[in-house]
Amino acid sequence: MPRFSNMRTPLAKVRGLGSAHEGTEHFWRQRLTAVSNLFLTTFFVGVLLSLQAGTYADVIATLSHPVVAILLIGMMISVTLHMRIGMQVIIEDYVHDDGLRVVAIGANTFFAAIIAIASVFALLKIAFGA
Amino acid sequence: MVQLTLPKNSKMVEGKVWPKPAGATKLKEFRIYRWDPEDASNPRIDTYFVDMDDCGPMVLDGLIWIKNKVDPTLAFRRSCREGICGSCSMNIDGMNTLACTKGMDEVKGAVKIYPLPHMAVIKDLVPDLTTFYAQHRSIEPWLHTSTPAPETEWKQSREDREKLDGLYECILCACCTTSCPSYWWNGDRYLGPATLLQAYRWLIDSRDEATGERLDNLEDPFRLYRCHTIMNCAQTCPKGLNPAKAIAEIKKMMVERRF
Amino acid sequence: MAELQTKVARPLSPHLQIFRPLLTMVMSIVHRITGGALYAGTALLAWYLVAAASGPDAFATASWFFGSIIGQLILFGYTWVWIHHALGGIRHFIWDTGHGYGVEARNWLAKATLIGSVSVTILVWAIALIVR
Amino acid sequence: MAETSKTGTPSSFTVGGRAYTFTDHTFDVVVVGAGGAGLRAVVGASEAGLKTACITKVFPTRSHTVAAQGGISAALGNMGEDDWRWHMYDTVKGSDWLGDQDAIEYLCKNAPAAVYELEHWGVPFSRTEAGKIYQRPFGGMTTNYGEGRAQRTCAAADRTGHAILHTLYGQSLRYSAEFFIEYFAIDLIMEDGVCRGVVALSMDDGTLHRFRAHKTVLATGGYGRAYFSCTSAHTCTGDGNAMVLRAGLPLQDMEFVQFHPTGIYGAGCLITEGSRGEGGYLTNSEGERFMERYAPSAKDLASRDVVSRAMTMEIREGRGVGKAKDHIYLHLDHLDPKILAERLPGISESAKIFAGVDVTREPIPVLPTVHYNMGGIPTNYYGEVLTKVNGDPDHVVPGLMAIGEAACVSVHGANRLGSNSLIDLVVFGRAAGARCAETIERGARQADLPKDAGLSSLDRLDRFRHASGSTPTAELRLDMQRTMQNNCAVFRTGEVLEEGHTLIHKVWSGTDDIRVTDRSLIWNTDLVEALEYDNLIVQAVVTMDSAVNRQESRGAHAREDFPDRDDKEWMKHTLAFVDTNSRTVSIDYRPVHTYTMSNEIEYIAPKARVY
Repeated sequence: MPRFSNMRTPLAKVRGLGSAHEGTEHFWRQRLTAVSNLFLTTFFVGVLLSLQAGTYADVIATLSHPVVAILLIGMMISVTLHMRIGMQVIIEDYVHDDGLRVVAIGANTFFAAIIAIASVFALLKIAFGA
Repeated sequence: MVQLTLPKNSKMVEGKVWPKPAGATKLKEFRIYRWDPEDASNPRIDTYFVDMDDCGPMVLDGLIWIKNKVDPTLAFRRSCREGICGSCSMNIDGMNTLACTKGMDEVKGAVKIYPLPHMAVIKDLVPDLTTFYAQHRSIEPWLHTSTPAPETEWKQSREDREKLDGLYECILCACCTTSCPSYWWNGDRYLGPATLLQAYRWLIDSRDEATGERLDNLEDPFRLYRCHTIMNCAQTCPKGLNPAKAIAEIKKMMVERRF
Repeated sequence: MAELQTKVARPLSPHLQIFRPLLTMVMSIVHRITGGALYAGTALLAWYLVAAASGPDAFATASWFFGSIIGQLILFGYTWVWIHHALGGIRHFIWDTGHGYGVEARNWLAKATLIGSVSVTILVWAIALIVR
Repeated sequence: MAETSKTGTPSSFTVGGRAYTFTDHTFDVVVVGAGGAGLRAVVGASEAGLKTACITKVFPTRSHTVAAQGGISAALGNMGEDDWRWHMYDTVKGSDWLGDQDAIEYLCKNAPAAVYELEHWGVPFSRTEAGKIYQRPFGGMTTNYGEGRAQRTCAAADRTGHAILHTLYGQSLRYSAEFFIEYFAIDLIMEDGVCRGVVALSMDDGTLHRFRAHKTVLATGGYGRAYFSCTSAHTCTGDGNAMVLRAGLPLQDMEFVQFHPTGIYGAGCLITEGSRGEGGYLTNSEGERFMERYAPSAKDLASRDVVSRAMTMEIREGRGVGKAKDHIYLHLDHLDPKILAERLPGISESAKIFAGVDVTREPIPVLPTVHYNMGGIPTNYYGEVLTKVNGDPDHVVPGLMAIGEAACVSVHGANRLGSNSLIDLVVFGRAAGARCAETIERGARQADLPKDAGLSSLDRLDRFRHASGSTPTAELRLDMQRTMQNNCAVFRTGEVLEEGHTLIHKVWSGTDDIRVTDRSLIWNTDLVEALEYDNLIVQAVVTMDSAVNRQESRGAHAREDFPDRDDKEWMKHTLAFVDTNSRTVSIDYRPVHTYTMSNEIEYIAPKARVY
């Protein structure tokens, strides 16, 4: 959907609202979280593999171990940050209606936040042994 | 939302099958996108048969043969016929390329020809490139200097000059830009591979004194960061250039200047 | 250039319909789709953690689901999705450094990602079965 | 004719029962053509604050300047001692003394500044170790008035034209010049011998436009496509030359058509002279480096007319290569592949694509191919168009200028030296811009256009648009091209030319039977090709008739029946006028300027031309 009416000159359309002077922060954070995801999710899969035959008590015991808890909390923060940026890029690519795009990007943030808060809370609760 | 299918007025229908040339033994079938602006109907695919014994070896030769001998109304751009002017860019056999350097024998079966993808069509194989040119213009494609110019040339080392190789050869044919899905969906805001390659050509010219301002103007989620390294640009460039790599270098410069 | 004077709206030239599906383009689409799947899948991950935090009953329900055939299939698929996206990420790292852009390099990387993701997935599940 | 436009002239006309409406524009300067010369003039005029328009039938970077390969000459002295006077001597000798020496002095003296300017705008020239512009040897370029071999041709690998054109286009975007892209110029608007502007068709939407201007600058290039085999682009149809002829003005020295020695056999694509500058050489079927016989000192780097004639001679004497023994080999296979990759990457690619040859292993099959038109619109060195009125051979046509290959300044005379065309473009493009800045009062009011301004253009357009004869444009064009190729090529005799004269006039009268199939106006390339053919055929005719007329051999015009240069009789420019109604050509002459521009160099007197 063209952002500007057809009566504008081509250059006016292309210049648009100018440069946002941002995007590198996003790009860089995406890469940083990708690196941490790579290590942390691998660790998490290892944990899952070790726990697949375990009882509830085994699971709680493992997850409440400080090293495991810290790494998994880190993973959840890193993963949700990464996926929020990733989904925002997808929304920017495909949702062209200005209003709808703002709403979708907002919803994306909420979803990532809910996942992050729920998981981190659960991990803390297990770790502190409620 | 993004529209992955063609709008109603753009859907293609089967067109005319033109008669085979009399007495020809070696025929090549051409299936060509046609659209007449003075007619309200949808685009159609016309079928032609080219006499290979009476025609040069390139796809452009085939098109000219058709225009001269069969159907003079067929419209396409062409000029230098040696791959340097960038006029005859079109989609041939599924890839964007120059008709003048694409051999007919490189195409198996019928030669299918469409205008450059996801562009407004003016007529037949002629797309509207106005936005593309405006985008190129928007990066200010000239040398920016503030230091008073020397009486002779600006000095440039051979190493610095070598950095322009693989960039300055761009012929603005728009093959890469119109092969990029990211440009298809966001061509009004994303500058596209050709323009970004040109931007990088000026960014790394050792004589240019506006690198910072140039980077500032590119740092934008849409202008630059719509590039998702899909690589169609590099695959399709008829001059063998690599816009994807140039864009990666720009992103690197963006990150490097923060540290 | 003058603004459009024609009465008839110009058609849009065909794009996805006619462009040759190149390996690198397909891999880019797959990277995006796997990312989307991982995105949705984090809800399952959060459910698993919250269930564990909620107590044995909730955890038992979750464990039952993941142990079921459907659950196992989802986990298997998710493993591939995760590995594929991770390897795709590594491919992007290589590109971010300005390497791997040549014709051979980029096609090799695409194939390596695909072959790698399938074999690592099988490897992970083999380990899982052995450990179990 | 109810509507009256802002130019005070009716803007709607009915022609052939069909209504046409003009959109009117008023500019200080209108440049027609966006190649090297046109863009340089656009930059100059717009930089000076003049309201400038550029009308071009192709997007600027598609103009044929883009295909220039080897380089641009200027006595910078980056690769050894050099002097603009030596450059001038070479150019005069190259021109076979037909060039106007005041203009040649202007060209050579201003060349270094023009090249530095290009460099300052960003042209990616190849470099020396010291970081200066790299210069290579080229045909006919010597030091110390013919003694040594000069390295004078500034190069950006073998894509110099491309590098320059793209840079000029970028530069032209800096100022507020307005581009009218894919506008096909139809005819000049003339009023009492004054040029008032130009009429053009917008291909994009089929609208018609009248451009009114203080100065109309024609930078429309050459007409290589009048020939069957040429290095020129399909768009090189000399539209400006034809507009000038139709305006009753003359073209000068049209018999001088340069054949480039090394067009790829078959395809006609150019292989730069720079390839010989870098050490390439020609061989015949006996493997002999035959140029040593024809030009003992310059050898393969003799001037183009000499090399082309030598090659043709070898082929005629049965020493051509290939199945039909009809071409020659160009060897680069002895050169270091690294040098080839660095300095000649473009032609390596072209040879691969168009001849299937790997230049590091095999020779390239080549043939002399039509390349450049020394002739064109007569101008002075300011770029102002001249005609002969009441015996005054230097009468300036007010409001009209011409530059580049379209113009005949004349700095190339009877034969142009390689790399002198790019410098011609920028030096005289610059001169034209400066002349506009000097002579035009910014935004000064322009008189109303004549009441019927553009009507004749509409007539012509409508006639072709609805032409319903029985010969398609392509057929007429082919007849013309074959005739020119067969009867007006490297070797010319009175007999062949007379036959050509009859044949080409026959093709010309055949134009009445032309058939155009597409009746639309939007991007109607059938119509545009017909208009281009109509432009080409008048130029072909004056080329042939001027060639018949000139009974001597000079530069590119070599006649077997008059093998020698005849300075007594023929040291003069040919002027050819055309009456398009009666389809007749009349010939007149202008004296060659046998004086220089300043006291810095004396007139270089004619002598035998040996390389």
